[in-house]
Amino acid sequence: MALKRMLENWSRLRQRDYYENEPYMWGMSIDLNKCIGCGACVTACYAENNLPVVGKDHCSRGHSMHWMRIERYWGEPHGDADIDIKESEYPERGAHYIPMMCQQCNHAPCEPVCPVAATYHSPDGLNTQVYNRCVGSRYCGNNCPYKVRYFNYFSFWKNLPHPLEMQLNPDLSVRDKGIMEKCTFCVQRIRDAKDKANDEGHPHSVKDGSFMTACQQSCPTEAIAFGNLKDADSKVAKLWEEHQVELNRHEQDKAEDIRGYRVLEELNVEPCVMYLDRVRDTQA
Amino acid sequence: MDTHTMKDIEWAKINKDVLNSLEKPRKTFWVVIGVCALLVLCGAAAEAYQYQEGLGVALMNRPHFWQLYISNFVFWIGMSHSGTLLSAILLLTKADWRKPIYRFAEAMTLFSILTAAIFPVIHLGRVWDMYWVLPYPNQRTIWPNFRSPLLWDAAAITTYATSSALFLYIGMIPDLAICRDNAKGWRKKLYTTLSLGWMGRAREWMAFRKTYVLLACFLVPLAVSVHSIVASDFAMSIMPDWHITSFPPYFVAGALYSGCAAIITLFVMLRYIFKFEAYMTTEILDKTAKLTFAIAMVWNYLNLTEYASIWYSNDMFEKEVLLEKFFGPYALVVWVMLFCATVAPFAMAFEKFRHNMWAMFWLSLVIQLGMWLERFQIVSPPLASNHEPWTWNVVWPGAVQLTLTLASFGWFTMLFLTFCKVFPSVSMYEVKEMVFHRRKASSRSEMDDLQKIKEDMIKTEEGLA
Amino acid sequence: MSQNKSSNDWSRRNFLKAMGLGGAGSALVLSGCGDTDIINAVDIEVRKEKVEPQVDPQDFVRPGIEMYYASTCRQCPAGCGIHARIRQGRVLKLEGNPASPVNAGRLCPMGQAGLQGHYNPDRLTKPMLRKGGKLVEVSWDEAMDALIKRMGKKKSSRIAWLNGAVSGHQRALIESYLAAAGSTGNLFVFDTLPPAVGHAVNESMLGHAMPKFNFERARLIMSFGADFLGTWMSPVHFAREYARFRDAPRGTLIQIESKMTLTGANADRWIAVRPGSEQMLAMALGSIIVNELETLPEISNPLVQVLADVDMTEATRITGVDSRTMHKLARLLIRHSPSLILSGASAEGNENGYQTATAVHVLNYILGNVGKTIEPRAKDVFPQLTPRMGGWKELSNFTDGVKSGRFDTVVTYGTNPVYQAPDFMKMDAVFKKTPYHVAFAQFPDETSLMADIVIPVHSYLEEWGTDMPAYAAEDGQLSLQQPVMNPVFGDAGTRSFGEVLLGLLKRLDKKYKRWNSHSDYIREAMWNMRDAIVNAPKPELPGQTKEDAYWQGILSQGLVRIKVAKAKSIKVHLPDTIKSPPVIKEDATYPYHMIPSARLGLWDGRHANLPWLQELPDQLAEVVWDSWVEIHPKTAEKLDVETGDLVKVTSSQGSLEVKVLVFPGIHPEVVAIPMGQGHTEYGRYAKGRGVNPYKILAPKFDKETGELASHGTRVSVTKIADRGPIVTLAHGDLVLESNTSIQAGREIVKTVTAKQFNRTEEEA
Amino acid sequence: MSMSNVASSWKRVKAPWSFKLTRTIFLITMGLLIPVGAWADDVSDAPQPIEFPHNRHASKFKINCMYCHTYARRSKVAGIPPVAKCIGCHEHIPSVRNKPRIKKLFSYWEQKKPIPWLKVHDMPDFVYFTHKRHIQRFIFKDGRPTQQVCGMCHGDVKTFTVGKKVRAMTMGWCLSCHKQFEEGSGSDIGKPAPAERWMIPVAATDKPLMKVDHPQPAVLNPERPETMKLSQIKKLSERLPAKVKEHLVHAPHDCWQCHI
Repeated sequence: MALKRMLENWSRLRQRDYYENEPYMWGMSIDLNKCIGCGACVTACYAENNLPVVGKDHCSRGHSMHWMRIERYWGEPHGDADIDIKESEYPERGAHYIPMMCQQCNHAPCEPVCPVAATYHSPDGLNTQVYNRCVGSRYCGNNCPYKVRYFNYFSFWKNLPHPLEMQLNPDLSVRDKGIMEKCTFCVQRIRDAKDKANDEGHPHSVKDGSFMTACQQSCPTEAIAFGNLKDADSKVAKLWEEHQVELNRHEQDKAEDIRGYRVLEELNVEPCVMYLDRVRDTQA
Repeated sequence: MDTHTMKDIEWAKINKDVLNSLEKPRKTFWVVIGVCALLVLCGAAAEAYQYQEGLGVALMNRPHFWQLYISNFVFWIGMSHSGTLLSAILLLTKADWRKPIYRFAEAMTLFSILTAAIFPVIHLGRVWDMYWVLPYPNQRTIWPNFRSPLLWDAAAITTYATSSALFLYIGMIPDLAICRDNAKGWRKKLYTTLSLGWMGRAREWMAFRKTYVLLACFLVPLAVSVHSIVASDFAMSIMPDWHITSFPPYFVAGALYSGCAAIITLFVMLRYIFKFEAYMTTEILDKTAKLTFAIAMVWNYLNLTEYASIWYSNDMFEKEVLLEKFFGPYALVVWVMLFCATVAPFAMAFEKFRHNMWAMFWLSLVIQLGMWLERFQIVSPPLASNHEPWTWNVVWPGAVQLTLTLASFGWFTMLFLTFCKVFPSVSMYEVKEMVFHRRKASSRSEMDDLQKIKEDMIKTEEGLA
Repeated sequence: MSQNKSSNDWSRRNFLKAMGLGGAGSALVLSGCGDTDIINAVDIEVRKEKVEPQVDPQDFVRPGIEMYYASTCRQCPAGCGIHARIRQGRVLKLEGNPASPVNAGRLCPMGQAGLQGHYNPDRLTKPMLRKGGKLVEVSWDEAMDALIKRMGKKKSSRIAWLNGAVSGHQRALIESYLAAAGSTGNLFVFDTLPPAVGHAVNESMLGHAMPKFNFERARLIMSFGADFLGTWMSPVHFAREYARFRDAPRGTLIQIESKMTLTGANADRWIAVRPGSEQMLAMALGSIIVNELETLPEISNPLVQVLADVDMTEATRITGVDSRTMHKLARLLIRHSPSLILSGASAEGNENGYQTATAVHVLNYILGNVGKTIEPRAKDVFPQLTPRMGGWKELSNFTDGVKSGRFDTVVTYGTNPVYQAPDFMKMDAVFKKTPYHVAFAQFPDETSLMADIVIPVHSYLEEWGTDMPAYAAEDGQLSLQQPVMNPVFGDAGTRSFGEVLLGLLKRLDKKYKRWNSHSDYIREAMWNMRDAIVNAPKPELPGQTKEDAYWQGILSQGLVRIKVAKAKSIKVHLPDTIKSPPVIKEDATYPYHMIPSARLGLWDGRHANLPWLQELPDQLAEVVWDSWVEIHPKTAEKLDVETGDLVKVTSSQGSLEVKVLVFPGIHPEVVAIPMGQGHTEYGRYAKGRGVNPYKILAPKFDKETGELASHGTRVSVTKIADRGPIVTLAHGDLVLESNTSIQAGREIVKTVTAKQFNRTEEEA
Repeated sequence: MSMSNVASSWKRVKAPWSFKLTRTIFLITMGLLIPVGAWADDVSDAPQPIEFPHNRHASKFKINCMYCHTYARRSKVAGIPPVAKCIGCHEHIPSVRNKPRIKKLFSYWEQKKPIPWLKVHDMPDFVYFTHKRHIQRFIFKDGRPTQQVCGMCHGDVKTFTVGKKVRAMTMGWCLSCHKQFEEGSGSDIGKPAPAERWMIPVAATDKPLMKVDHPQPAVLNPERPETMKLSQIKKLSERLPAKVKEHLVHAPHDCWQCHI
């Protein structure tokens, strides 16, 4: 314990936080007790971010472009039967759903490896992808532990028949072949929110809840919370606090039944997305 | 094995043989060239198609963002190390048996780099923006990302290419002079330009020697660093089974290993094509084989170290990949690789085998196959079973990738053979040195023999008396 | 056009309104008329763009600044409120309307994908007439003449109108048309998914087809196949209810069905039961409870007797649920009071569906849930606007009518029986038989393409209207539907259904001449309702008439609440007995039950032409763009098939060839084929893709209501020597089989028990 | 051997190819430095439907840029004025009514057709540029004269007839300005690392594009419809004569536009 602390402090000491004084650090919290895996977020993301529909063949080759996906697992991590239902021939405690999108890591493994710096960390904690700078070396895709980076293997927009292209969102570009892309936390919405804040005369504090990401806005069970982690009274910051997840720790020490956790945290990539454990009633 | 072969070759004969190899190619030569050219054309077509449609036609996907292009890149870079090894390292260690064979080994180095350099380019999603990787002042006022191993690659490859080209060229100057003096027509012009007016005077020789050795000294660490950097493409990532500390030495060893194998292949081929039996003797083959065997052992050791370190580290992700490698869908690749690169080389432990040209020829091919597979199984399986189980899947390279792979072999062979027809593939002046030294050495031993006979005679006479 | 006209004369006030609203920082919500000319030629290829400023824009239209219009989603009968995001005259995104009690600002995948229905490349843009046996595109004038000739004059009950689930003024208009055309009562409503049987039972036992279910109050929900998170009436609303239900103290959800639905996937306990034996299980639970419960509400003896007589061993045999589990469930029900017991598609889709639903409500009654978690409805103030959801019964009535030759003109709108109905109903024959078939259609679907005249109509984003939700979250809610942009294909392309129908009405009944446009009709209708509406908007701006203020106000809300009297408590009419459940006997030729499983996404197949929904993976199988048959591992072993193998699924009515998906969440005696695919028409994205399980359903009907027993079909499964890939977004068979069964040791999804959850939540 | 031989042998040594090579490399590098692409989409010389005389409006009559490009201060785009706006004035100027250009203008108006202008400044899709922020900052916060501020990017428009592209609007050019004006502005760009890590300091501290005076007191408050009080609107609209009221329906709806 003490040793771990020491090592951590040491690593803290060694790395300097460029954005210490930035007003924003966008973060998310997803409650798996609420998430029902309906996929509203997925479709909302398609609609908001000009994601191409690639069709059956491309899906079968693994070229699909959904920035947000819902993973469905059938069992507990460690392979034992789902909580205390033994040797059943059915998944009697239902499925395990988890929405998986870019985790906007603060130690993003994708950033240092990009030869042209097309992906870098923005001052408000976003792991940005500059489409037009990307040359498509795909190193970032390899290095992403969540495999949430999506590469345009073809010019998918070309098979967008009229008038479907009229739906495209003018706030984003339409990506051509050879470019890596991924979830941006709806950066265009963030930008507009900042713009409004600027008009209202408080450029450095976007009010919590003054905007939502597309997935958050569509989620029927309100399982997704999004906001500024640096603003202590934002909903998401409170949730992180309450569930005892600290951003810059790679191993949270807390009681087992505190629900907050981050996927693959042990890789020390410092994701900005916190998940809350799925819950099942074992009495039933 | 006696060291007295090749002692009584006429110097004139050396010139004649070698220069002959530059003249009137045989039919086989044209056939080979033709086939290679065809392959290259196919490759060009495939690349054009991929350029037009997008990388998807290569059937890579998520999570298989990298595949054959990268493993080919590593393979060819590895290939290039042998030349440097033979010429530079053996030069510094004063092993004279390198002399008849180092020239084509160096040529091999150069051309395999040129081949390797193609792959990072065609593997880019937006080839047309390739130059953004280079740090040059531009209107965007931004640099590339110097933290990225890919950038180091770019630097390393260019450096290595230039310096080994230089090394090859400088080493050739005296021979070019010889060619110059015996050539006519366009060859005359070419050799004249290239030989930089070499007169073979003492001052020139002194300068030449200095430069050559200096370059050698520079080249050895460079070669090591280059492949370490290539290794860091993988070692610097966080992918399970890529993120391995022992990768740099492992890659270097692998490089030398496959390189030596390649040398043996070309050794036998040239010997056959150009009738170099007199120079490329079994003795030299034997030495090369021994060297190869030694390196093979080093490589195997590092390979096992890698497995062991993963196993005992007991890291969930890496262990997963390791098991997938041995028992998963890629098992066949891995086991074949292990047979070709680990088991097969033990044949070289037997002298009879080492001395059989054709046996060695085939063995070298087997080893190279093994090392090629090794590169493939470094790149693909970790991607197939990565951190995120949801994305696991197995993808085999598509037609486009395979075509381009074959094309790369065609491209290499084409360049190499052309070189052999334009430049002396055996270093004349160094062979002469060698012959000279050996003659001196052997004549000394003849004296000793006479002494013996004398003593015997005396003994017998005493016996008679 | 009229809409422009109606907007221009109050455009100035719009601008003032815009400013007022903008000041309040709320979304700028206004009528979408007039100002929505498409400005920039949207061309993502050409770099050199033209900029064509509007000639004479509304004052509040500003390039580069978005606006939001409130309207109502018509992707399913749930009727969620939506906000449409408009930029430069194009609708770009649909969001939920926070003011709507149905979805409170949330929207499901189908709602999101409404855009692709609106911008669909396969939309009908030219009216078509059948000439010489085949449909040919004709001019609007020609089409309208033909239509008027056919529908423009009185006919005594010779016109039959087949419609999808319909409500609000659209329903009113249709019915008044039929009345005017002297064919009162000839409106047949056909829709596959609304639970007709359930409605019937609710009607008879609780006095209302759709009482209010209070999830929040329930401590335990036991659902007999009611997929309320997926396809049960109002997905978004119930999902929100579910979310509250799951807050600490966390309610427990038990799902009892033969094929796992989205709801089942989220249940604390999923119990596989043999299809058709749900009634047995319900009654068995009933009998245990009756024995264990101290205080029973008064209940007629025969019913008690029925429950007491249930033979538990028999029950176990039939249902396949062991008695230990049954007792556990019963005890849970008793302990967690108030509970809520629901019945849905898989329970009601059998020959004894009515009885099952009855048994379920009897349980509710015994457990005293009625009045606690099942709440009464207030009386409807405008019965003519309430939603009409039909089912198979009405369809067969319709077909009988056609067969008997009662009708000489048949109108179809918003329904697709030729695709939906099983082969044995011979729908295509029926429609061939109809003397004249008028189809109002947005897409070239199977039914419309059989028509003699096809009238291409606006999408719901171009159309005026009002709408009442299928399941009202609040009594007396009426949502408004308004055009959020000018018609994509212009006035020459599609036309407003309401406009056309009003036109016809004018010829039949002169009192409709008052309205020169459909929007005027709606507007005045709403204006006439003003006194019945809870705090109707009042003028707040200078120079604004009462009427305008009211119209502006309700449009920007997107809905109105109608004043309703307080609901009286529910009076339960218990049946004096329940028919004993049928014995499910083994069938040698057709050993398996087939379930046509609906899913949130393709719904009943009406969304198969929306690419987003085709590419949205099935929530459980994760398959995209395809059909498959789900088979339990044990059964798969028995049949010696694995994922990807092609099998032939044969019923008494025919057979389908479909790929196998080995799937753990299904009863071994059941195979399930998802609905939605297998279109023979319906545009490039749907046509010729997958199979339609409904086609091979056997003619089995619910005894009481005569609804089709969609889950009652028995099939045989035989392997065909062929296989193909099953395409998932996760991609690859690896995912389907090995590494999703467990998470390969990674802690991707962690789980805690409800006890821990409640404790930690209460601490926080 | 003799000197002559040596000399001759050295004479034989000529390597023109090497010089050629160096030259090519040099030229290519130079080529890369010049932002050719930036001018690829230039339509400055392309014929516009109407040859609009900016010089008259902006210079002779001193009409504020934002009178016509009215969205500049509250939207991403500056906005090309709707035909109605041109008419709004021109129907009150009979003197020029018969000039060919005006005729053409009115013909568009009568047949309610939009004027198909060619886009002069067409940023690529991946560029996010908002006029609003720039206008708000420089005109309203720093209180610089409008034409000066617009001129920073669009050149001295009051000397043009139709719009022209006067600057290669390249990234480096944007950055140079952002470095200069960064202090105090809310813009993320030019903030410390990482963006900075890859910037070339030289270019970043390029010499100012224009002289920066100390902020003068703003000419008048930044007025935005969002912040305008309902009561104010009411007063204003009531005070207006009926005729103007009618006219206002189609005319610029911000008082500010006429009271500059």
